[in-house]
Amino acid sequence: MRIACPFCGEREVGEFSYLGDASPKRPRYTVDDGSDPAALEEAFYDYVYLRDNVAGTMREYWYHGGGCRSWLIAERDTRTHEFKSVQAAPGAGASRAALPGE
Amino acid sequence: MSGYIESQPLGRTSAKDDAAGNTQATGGTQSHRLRAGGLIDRQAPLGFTFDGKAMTGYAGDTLASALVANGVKLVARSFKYHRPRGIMTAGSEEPSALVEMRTGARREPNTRATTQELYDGLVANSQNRWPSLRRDFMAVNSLLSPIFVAGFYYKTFMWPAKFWEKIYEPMIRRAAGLGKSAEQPDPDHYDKAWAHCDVLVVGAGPTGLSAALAAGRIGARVIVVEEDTQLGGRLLGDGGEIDGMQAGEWVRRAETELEALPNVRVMKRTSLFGVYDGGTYGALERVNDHVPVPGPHQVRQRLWRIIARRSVVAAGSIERPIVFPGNDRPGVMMASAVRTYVNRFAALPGRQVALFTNNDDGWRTVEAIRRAGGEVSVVVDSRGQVPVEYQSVVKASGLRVLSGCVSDVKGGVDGVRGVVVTGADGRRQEVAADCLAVSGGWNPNVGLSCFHRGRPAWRDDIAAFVPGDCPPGMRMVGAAEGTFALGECLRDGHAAGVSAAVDCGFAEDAGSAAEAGDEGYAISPLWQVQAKGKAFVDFQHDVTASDVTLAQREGYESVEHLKRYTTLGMATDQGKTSNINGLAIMAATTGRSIPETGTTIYRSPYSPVAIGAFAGHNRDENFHAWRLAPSHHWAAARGAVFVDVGLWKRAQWYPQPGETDWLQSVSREVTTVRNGVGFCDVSTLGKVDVRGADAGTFLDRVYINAFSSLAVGKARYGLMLREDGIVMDDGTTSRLAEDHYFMTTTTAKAGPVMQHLEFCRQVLWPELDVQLSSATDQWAQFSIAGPRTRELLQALCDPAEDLSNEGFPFMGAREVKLRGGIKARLFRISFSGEMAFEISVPARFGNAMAENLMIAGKPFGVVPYGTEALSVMRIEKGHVAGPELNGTTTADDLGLGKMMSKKKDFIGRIMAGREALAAPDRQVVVGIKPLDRHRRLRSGAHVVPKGEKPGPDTDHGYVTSVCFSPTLNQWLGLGLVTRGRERFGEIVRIYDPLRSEDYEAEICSPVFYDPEGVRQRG
Amino acid sequence: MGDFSWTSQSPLQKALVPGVHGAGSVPGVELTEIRNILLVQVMARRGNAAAAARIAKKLFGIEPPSRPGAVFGKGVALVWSGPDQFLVFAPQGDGSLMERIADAFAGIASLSDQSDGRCLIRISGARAAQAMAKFLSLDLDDGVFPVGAAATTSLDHTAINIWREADAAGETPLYNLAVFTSFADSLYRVIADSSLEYGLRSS
Amino acid sequence: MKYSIFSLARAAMTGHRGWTRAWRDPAPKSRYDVIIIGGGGHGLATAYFLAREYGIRNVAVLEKGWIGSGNAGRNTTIIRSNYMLPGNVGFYELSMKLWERMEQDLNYNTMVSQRGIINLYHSDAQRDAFARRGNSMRINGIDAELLDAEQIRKELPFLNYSNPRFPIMGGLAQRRGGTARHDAVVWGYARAANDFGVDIIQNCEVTGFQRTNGRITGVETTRGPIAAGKVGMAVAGNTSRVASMAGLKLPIESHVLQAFVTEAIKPLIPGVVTFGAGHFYISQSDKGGLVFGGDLDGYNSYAQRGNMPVMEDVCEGGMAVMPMIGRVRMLRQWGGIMDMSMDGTPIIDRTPVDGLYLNAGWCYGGFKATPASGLVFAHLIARDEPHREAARFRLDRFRRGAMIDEKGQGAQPNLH
Repeated sequence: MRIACPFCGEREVGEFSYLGDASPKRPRYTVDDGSDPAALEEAFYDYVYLRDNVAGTMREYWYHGGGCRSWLIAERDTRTHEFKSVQAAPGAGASRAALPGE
Repeated sequence: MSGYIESQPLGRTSAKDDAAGNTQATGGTQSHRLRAGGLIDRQAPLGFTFDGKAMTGYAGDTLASALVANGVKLVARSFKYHRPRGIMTAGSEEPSALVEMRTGARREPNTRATTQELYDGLVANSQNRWPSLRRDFMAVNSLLSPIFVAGFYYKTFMWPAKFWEKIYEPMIRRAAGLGKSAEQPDPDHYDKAWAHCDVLVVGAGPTGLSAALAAGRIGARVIVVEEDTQLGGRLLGDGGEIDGMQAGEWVRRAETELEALPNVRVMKRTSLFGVYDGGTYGALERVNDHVPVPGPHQVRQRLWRIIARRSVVAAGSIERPIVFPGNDRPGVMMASAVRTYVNRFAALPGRQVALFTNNDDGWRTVEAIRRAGGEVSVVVDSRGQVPVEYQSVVKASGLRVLSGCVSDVKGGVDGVRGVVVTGADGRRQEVAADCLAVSGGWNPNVGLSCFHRGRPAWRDDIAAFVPGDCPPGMRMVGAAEGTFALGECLRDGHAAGVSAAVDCGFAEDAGSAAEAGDEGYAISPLWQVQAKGKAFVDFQHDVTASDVTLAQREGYESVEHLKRYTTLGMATDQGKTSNINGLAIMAATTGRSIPETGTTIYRSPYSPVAIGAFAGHNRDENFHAWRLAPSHHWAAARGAVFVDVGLWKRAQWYPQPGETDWLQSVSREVTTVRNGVGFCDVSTLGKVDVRGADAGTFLDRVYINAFSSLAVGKARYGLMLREDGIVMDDGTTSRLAEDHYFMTTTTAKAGPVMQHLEFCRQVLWPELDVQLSSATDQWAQFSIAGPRTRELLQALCDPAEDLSNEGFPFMGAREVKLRGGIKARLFRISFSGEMAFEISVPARFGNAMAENLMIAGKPFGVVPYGTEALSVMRIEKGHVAGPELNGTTTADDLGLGKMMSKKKDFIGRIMAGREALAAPDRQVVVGIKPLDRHRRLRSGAHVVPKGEKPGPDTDHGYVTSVCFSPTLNQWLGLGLVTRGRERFGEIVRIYDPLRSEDYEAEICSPVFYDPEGVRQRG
Repeated sequence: MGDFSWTSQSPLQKALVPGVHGAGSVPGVELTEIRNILLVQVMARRGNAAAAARIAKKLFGIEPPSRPGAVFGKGVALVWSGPDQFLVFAPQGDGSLMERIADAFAGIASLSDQSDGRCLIRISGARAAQAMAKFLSLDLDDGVFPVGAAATTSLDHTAINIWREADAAGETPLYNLAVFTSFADSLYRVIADSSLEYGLRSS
Repeated sequence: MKYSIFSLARAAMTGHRGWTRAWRDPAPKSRYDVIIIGGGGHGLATAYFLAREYGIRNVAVLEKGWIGSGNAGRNTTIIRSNYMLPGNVGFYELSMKLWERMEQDLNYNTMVSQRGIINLYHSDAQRDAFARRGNSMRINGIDAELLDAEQIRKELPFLNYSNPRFPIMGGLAQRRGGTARHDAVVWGYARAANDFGVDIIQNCEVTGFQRTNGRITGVETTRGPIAAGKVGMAVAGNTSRVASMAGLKLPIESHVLQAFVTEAIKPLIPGVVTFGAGHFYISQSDKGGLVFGGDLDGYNSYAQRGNMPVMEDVCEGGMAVMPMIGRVRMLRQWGGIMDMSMDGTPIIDRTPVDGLYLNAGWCYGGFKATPASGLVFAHLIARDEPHREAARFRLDRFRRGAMIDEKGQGAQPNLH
């Protein structure tokens, strides 16, 4: 399997490590912002544990740790292993992130 | 060698060569070697032995062709019935002629005689027989064959139950298997390499060569892989005419042109075995299998990962057998193989050859045999009429032609004696023959197109499967795609080469394809001859036509069930010659069509690959890379005992003269530190530079405790959780400047923590200005511990440095100057619980620092200590480490719950609050003291309440870490125990049935030594 | 007590045995350890990539690479090591260069001194690329990896930096490999073993 | 027809024409009391136990392809009960006990072979972890032995004892561990369930669920709708796909695990051996092939095939611990879709959807669990309460923080 790192170009899968589904977003909160603790726990439960696990195109995290140490967000078909797109995580490099994190 | 000129194709031989005496007795033992012709070098005779019998062959021979030339018919025994078997094919699809190559540590089972190049001194033996190939006792299985049908073992060997492991199975295991593997480590070397190209051409027959020439001429980077030792493919066996010249001449010119192109690389002796994602292809190069032993610094085989943007697969096709009784006798050979042995190897498989065919192509064999001086005793064509272009030949030569089928083969271990022909009219007659050439038509080699689970498509006109959807970037051409006319193959190959190159951005300008005739190929399929007797479908696994129908009868109808129930196609040839016949018979039995019946999944490797090749250099001590600490060589010189910790080699302890066991050494190291001073290389700890305006905020979010509030010049212990609330790692982090923190992690988690931090930085909080870099290898870091640490350091540091409690308080961190002018980072932190510092200097000074610490500490009796002493002291202090941070413990389990900040979000905070993680009955860290203080405590022993019977409900935890504390003169341990903190003082049972131990111990606070922490502040 | 001596060590002190090894009389691969180097990782602060590049230009007289590649100036090379990151590679010298770099980039880029964190192995020779094909998955074809090319990749599952310099004498290609110091002993073994069949001269 | 040497001999006289189908090929009825989705080992075993233990015989097993076409036919056939944590220990031992009487229960030779399994250790830390595990086993009445290097050398003389990296220090042995013939397990349960009247329906893919005010009342299939009192899912590998038809989102990912077999050779490796310092485990089949495997490829996949890096990684492990297999050739490689749960432990529970029952999350441990999985799942479906030995395999354990995490890797499936 080969992954086209947007910075380094196409590389062996062995240079990357995999984290999984990039769709769940870490809930944002500040302590004592009045949000219901149970709801917050539920939201984190979803984030940490529940997965769509699609048979088809999936948005997922890869880390080019054996290369430029950038976190990447790829779209890949889990039935064929074909990559549709590979993008850098918002915070890769030094550009000021327009949007907040994933 | 000018083999081609001599080994002419159909009907071009001179009267002289036609003399019946063409085969010669000279050339040593080679009774069936032709006097002239073939791509062999008669000037280079080679000696070899088979089953101890000395024979000779020539350079250019395979083991199989040499055996044919020596008139050897019986080569092997089959897997199940131990039937005598000979050589069936001349290629890598060979199901029968498997031998044990070489001896001793290089013994190699199941090698195909048909692909093994002959070399001088080659030693081969037959396998799966006892005591000898001719007289094999296991042939008794053949008598039991009425019972040993497909799946018989599922129906029996069940009573009495205990007999299975003791009697039945050992019996079966001994009988099963083919050759014997070596029992010593493989002495040969292997390596692996990468190659990159625009166009990968698989197979160098006419189609592949045509494709390679086209793509190469346009300028594409081309790699051609060919499993054979020579280019040419079927041309080597069948000759022919291309661009008005001998096929051999055309091949030679093509090879010369390809070699001249700098952008083309031709790899012979290289088999493509797999197709993987992203245009990755696996290939095996047999670098030195054609010599007795690889030369110095040479590898036996090399595994290639070829990265290609496009591939043109011209893998050719395989001639298929026909299923009829006796079709497995030694001397029954595929017609194309007969032609290959005659034309390429100048070896005559039989002097009196019968031919059984259902298609025109088989007829080419007639001329090959006759030209070689052999007699064609009969041609049996199931179609009932002679193909037009052969009618003149038949008339002229009075060739005996029968319309019908071969319904039995006479013969035994010595091979074929005759064939029984049943005519269309049902009349049976026997015809003498010492070899039967069979042609059931051609199966395109679709395998590679199916390795991404694609399914092939059926074509009625050629009665064969052709490639369906290919993997991305792959195109199948030529015979592999069902095109059999030479001219068409050349044109298709050319076109495929051009379009592949054009896909890679090259201009279309490759001239035109070579030209040759377009003789058609007509077949009317015949799969099975209905007649009495064992008719084999899978030759190696002894699967017969009746096994297939039995499977159907019992409901194992799906082709996958058929395969798994009868083992059809599961032999070392993966059914290359048997699968299609098997499912054709299944189709006939069920009344479904062949495409409806479908094929099994094709699985790589296309041809088997040695495990050693997949490992390459990474075996034995090179299995994984190793990491050495900066003072490694210094420690080694002092006789330190090392241990593998992850990839690191770490000094465990430093034995001294007179010490008889590790415990003595470790206790001495501990005692010296507790009473004087010692040092330990702790450079293996992960070190991360965390820089940037928001570094503090960033650390607040990854640690459970606060770091933005940490003053510059201070260090703090930090704990980080996984997002699921479980402890991930701990360490000390210092603030060296407003915008610069220096983090340390555990040795084991350095990598994962770095990855996690980058995730937080790049994915979770890109708005923060933080930069991370690993400094683990930059620094040689030593822990210096013991009451006299300060004195040692004063000797080492510039006199101007104030190391007093006031000038350098506990948890202080700053840069200092050392005598001799270099700078170091000094941290006043303690893992041992003693007055201690950690000092870092650039890694290049690792050995020097160790030396200097010895010098500076000499007056105070300094010793180096290893990881064992380190561990003893941390246990005495109740500091948690790996065994407690086991991936299932929470901060509170470790007694660190109070560190969790209530004021901020941090990784893991919310999930850590889940009910079961906050439950009062969790197992928490405690201290454990055996009542008998000299009773050795062992990690992994379990904790059971006193007086209770050990069982699931009384299993209250286990011992995580132990040590003998020379300080307290007793064995100590840490453990994870249910409600442990409420149970200090309780006497429990330490239960260790694995080591037959069972004794009592007291649960206590995990901090055994200096609980107030006076010493480290002193 | 007098001063202490601080002799520096090489991580290859055991692994690299100077001399000619392996097959043949004419070594196809040359391995040289480059000692006493200055290697600084420069990571632009958020929003300061351009500013960092300007400072580099001012300091070294060359633009740092914005994509994988190596730029060579007077006695210094700037080597791409990640998005908005580059390595400054120069002789160790008297340490004053490091101070100049630190002052120049203060507040604009974060620095990480890797002079001791990496071991620099130089590979050249007619068969160098063939040997490297055994331990690097990169396409080293001249058209793909010409002089001035650079990459961060893996060697035996370990991250390394590689960049290609002007060809050595005899037009044989010349590559620099910066490997982690603690791995150097192990990775040198891989590199040397891969070279033996072509003949190896090490120094 | 009863299978035995006698029936076999009798059949031989008539050229084996007397044998009948091992299981019927019925058309689906319009309604069943229980429908099991998935004709793998677990599904068929569930149907068998529903009929045998709980008297529920109006049962259909629906299989989208041919029975055993999923992980039942793609594993490395290892059976063992060397687990450590409460919830796992008892369950896998129940399974082991059922393996030990399987041939007699099913009258089908599934070749259960208790040649033993040895997990090698290479460090003190590993030894301690194995000691903890082995003691857990013994406390639960399961056989376990901690062997030192010398004992290992006696039993497995062919291992590489001169390797300076990760030297072999000993191993944890379970003598009752071993292997079984995976396809035979599928066919044996199919035949036995069939004899109880269970309908085994192949080439029948479930395409949706029928629901009446929330409750599952049947399934839509490629062979038409079928009504059911209760529906059980045993479709490991495709759990998320099927569950999503019922609107469920689960703590499961699908990953590919590769396995490999070599050409057949004469007996070389007695039992099952696992390498503790790398990803490699191996055994030898009765046919003679070395069956071996290692780690997951590591990325979500439904492709049922893997890539080269893992093949290399596994063979490197093999050549580190037993370099005498270097010249033995790999014959076939294949990949199974693992139902990876978030703690490495299965889920056997009711679902939030009334009438729908879940048997999932087997990770790479499904084969050894086959008999017990069938029994406890049948119990759950029949009694609407978890079987005693599966009481902790609850779906809500992640929500509650009651994970059963033998490896301590947390919510990252590709690390389990």
